[in-house]
Amino acid sequence: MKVTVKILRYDPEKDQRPHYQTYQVDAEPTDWVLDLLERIKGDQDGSLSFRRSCAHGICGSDAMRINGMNRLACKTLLQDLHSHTIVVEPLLGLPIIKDLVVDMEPFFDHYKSVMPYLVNDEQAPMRERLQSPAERERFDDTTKCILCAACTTSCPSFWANGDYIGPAAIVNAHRFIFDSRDRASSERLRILNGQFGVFRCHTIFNCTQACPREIQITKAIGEVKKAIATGNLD
Amino acid sequence: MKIHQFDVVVVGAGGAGLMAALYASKTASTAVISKLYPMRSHTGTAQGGVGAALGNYEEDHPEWHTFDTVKGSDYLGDQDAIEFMCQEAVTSVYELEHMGLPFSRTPDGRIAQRPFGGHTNNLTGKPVRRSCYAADRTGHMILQTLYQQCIKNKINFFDEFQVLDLILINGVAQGVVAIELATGEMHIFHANAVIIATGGYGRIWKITSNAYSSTGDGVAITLRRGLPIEDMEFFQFHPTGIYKLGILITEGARGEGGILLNGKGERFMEHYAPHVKDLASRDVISRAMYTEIREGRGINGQDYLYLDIRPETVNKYAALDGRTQPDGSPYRVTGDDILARLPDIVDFCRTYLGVDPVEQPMPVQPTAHYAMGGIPTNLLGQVVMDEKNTILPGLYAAGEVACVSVHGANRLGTNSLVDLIVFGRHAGLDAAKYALGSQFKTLPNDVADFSIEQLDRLRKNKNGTEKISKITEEMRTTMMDHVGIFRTNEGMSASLTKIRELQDRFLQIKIQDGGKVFNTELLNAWELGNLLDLAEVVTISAIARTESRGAHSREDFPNRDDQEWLKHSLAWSEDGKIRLGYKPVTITKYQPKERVY
Amino acid sequence: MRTRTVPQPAMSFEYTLWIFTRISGLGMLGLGLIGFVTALIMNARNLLDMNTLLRWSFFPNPNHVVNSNIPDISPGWSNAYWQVMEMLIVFFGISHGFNGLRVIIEDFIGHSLWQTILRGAVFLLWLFFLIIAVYVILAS
Amino acid sequence: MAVSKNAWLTGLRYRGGDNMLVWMLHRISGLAMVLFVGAHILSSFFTQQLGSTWGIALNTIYESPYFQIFLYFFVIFHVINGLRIILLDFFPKLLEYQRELTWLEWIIFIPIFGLSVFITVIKILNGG
Repeated sequence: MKVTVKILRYDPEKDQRPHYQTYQVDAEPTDWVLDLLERIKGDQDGSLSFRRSCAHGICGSDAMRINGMNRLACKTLLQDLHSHTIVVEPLLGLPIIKDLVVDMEPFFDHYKSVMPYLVNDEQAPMRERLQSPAERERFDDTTKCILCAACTTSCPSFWANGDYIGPAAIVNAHRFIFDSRDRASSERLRILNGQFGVFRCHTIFNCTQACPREIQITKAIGEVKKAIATGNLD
Repeated sequence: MKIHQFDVVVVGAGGAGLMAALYASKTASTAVISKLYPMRSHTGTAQGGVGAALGNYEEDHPEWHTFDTVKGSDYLGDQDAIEFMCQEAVTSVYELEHMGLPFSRTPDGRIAQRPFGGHTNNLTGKPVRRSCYAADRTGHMILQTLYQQCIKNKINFFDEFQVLDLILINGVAQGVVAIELATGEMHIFHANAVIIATGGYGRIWKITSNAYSSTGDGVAITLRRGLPIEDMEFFQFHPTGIYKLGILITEGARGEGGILLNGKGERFMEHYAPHVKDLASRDVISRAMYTEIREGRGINGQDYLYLDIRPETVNKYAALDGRTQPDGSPYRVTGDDILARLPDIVDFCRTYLGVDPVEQPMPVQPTAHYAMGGIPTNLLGQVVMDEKNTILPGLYAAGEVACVSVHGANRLGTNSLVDLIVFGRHAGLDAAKYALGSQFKTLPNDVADFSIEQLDRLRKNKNGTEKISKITEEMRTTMMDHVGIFRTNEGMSASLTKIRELQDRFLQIKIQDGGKVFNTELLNAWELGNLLDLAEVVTISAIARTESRGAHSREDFPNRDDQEWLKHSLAWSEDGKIRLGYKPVTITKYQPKERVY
Repeated sequence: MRTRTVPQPAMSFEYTLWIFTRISGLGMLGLGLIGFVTALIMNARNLLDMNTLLRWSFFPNPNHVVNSNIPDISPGWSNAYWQVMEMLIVFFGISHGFNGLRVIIEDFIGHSLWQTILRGAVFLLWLFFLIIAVYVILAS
Repeated sequence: MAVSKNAWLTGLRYRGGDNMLVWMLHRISGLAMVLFVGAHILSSFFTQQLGSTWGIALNTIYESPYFQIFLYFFVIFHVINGLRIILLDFFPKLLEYQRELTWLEWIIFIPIFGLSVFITVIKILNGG
């Protein structure tokens, strides 16, 4: 079948503003959007730029806006879009470098600001630290994050104000706050309690809807809010 | 052009690179240069687990792990290195756990382990639970944990910088030249020690589990700088890739009791590996699958088979095998157990196949997966440059890009992660020690010229007629057809001719994108050049080796020939020609025997 | 699994107002309900229609229902109880509303001088409305 | 080098879920109520203290049934949605069922608002 792909292009060396460019591509219903982009780049327009690496939804390179919603291009099948016209645009809320490539630095800066690493200065045992399966299960959902930025760039609070720490950073803080081996939970809660922390979340759920790993992001944020309110980490 | 100075630079931010950076940064100033953001590296796709003889469920010893690895390597692995790796694996896994890696847990709170292909109890010959896992996303967790620790240690990251060349001054490594993707600007990283950890080159083959970015840049760079590469003819094909897509279904699926079935619904692995059946090592299973398909026993006569992890199938065969739980009760699983232990696999199948593996079998075929060969190194990750293992000062390699060689002719499942944590760590430690004890040399003014020239040659081809996508496609097809699981002299020679033709056509490539900012087309072209160079070396090394061993299996020479071929091959690129050489295999405890599973 | 707790972080400005929003929202509903019940006890069933009763519950100020076409109710009802009720509701309502306004504004501005200025402006407006509302209540 | 992001109107360029609509309505209704109540307080003040006539005029608008239909919508919606948010804050486990809760919210909202509109319309038909 023939598919029309409309891509928001922007070349900083030539263009004043981003503009749409349309391509016709042959495709199968089981093709992914990434296949179409590769085909366009290979056969029609080599200057099209986008990030991709693993091509099966694990590395998080190719988050972009497909038909208005944030998704991974390599995890979006044409048949699931139910449309012969596909609009592909870069993520919102981050500066565009070129075409579908956005500047990820602000995103990673927020990520780094929540101490996303295990803090435990106690003498470690010779073997592993013990952790029951239930304690492990407590933060399982948020360990799945691949830092693709689909959630943060779907968040109206983040669009409005880039200072907001964003869902992805909170998810990664959550992963450690609720880890029974960690000792810096209260420090992280203090960071997230700030003006641009969790309370800028207005439970809009765009993040949960956008997450390609199906993490219950808003739930994680809710749990962090509750932990701030009660100090209870269960 | 910008010049940076660090004690140690690490090229590549996958598991090995981050591990090396983490340990190097404990004493030396360290920079990590990577063409991707660290979280995008291919380590993240590793699924099943990291092998270490912790013995959390049952008796297990590093010596058993050593023997299994030696046997898995078809006796081509260097046994001193293997022994070292298997001993170190245990402490390294504990260290990862202390860094915060969220392993799955046993009921009493220890790291959970599962059986994996080729890992056995040496006394009984039965599969042993040795693979330490975090659901089916162990690689993802390792990558995350290491990246988190690197952030904690405030390591300097240069993300989205493509390294184009290695700086060697009077036979000593002195840094790398890289291009910044976002601006197109050249950067020189001046360093006393360089650790290459750029990963593999599975993109040479058509059906591959490898990422678009696995283009063997590190190997190609050192090859161009006159260094040898080792054992390039050995490339692992993983038995269970999703049909046509090549996306990996972890061996853990079989570890949890999954069964391979042919078109007649038979469990064909019984005929090929009567003892461990579906948990034989990967080369054995891939060959068996290929044989089944070729003899017309594919599903509906087509070129794929079924991997079945439906609870009823698993329980049926587990009962036939007499498999038990750790507490001695019969092994049984439910649909929910499958979902809990293999969540990502279930997700992949639902997304890409529209198949729910709890209810339907998954169509699979072998997929190009892992490079056993690469840059030759010793136990400490130091790169060696000839048959006598002479060290090149200041240059290190670790991970898939390196060939220690612990994997020999065939890698065991879980050992890639073991490789990168053990040798990544030692490369980092030793590189820092070396760098702090040596002086920076003055860089000549023309260090970046070779890199600039490579890119300019691609860019200036305004009247070119060839397309990157076309050449890539032809290369991948010919390599899959002729230098895949089964190889013949005839097929490989045809492939070599084809690759050389493609190399010529590559010079006529046309780059449409004339810009500097994020010019992915230019860099894709450069990567294709690497792949073509490596494809040539792989084919030449494979033609030369007239025996079948591990992943290299020749129909015209179906037997292993220890008299003639118990040796590592080395390949140099000299004036555009490939020269081969050989070096002996280190054998300590285990004399080569016939390999039966 | 044993319960893990951490010391709560100090009440931040953002958290205080977040929790206040919830309390005041629930508070207004609760006060309305109490007002509704007390009004019924005070024989509102015979004095007011449903519409007016609801309006009275949420704004128990004689002024508030004065030009409805219902009998004048101020004589028996204009007492301290209703004035306190009314002041609480007005306090919650105005604070809840102006805090909402602050949140919406601050969703759009980062750390800057504008933030201080707008925050100050919202604060002054809040104070102004609170004062005149209280004045109206007490003066009626 | 890079283009700056355009924060305004981004909401219109993203296809959010059901909950994004609900969130927008919550904001709009909240803002509207700040406006009504503020104006109402002002007009009460002016009417009471200065006997100003425009205050009475404003009150007349408020009491007109047509206006009240809008008011009911905003008030009832804001209250029910606010209760949903508070519920979710107290019990984060419910956040997994946010879609169902949003449907439930509409299921509760529609009859209450419908009844209010019905009563108001009857009132208009009876000559208000």
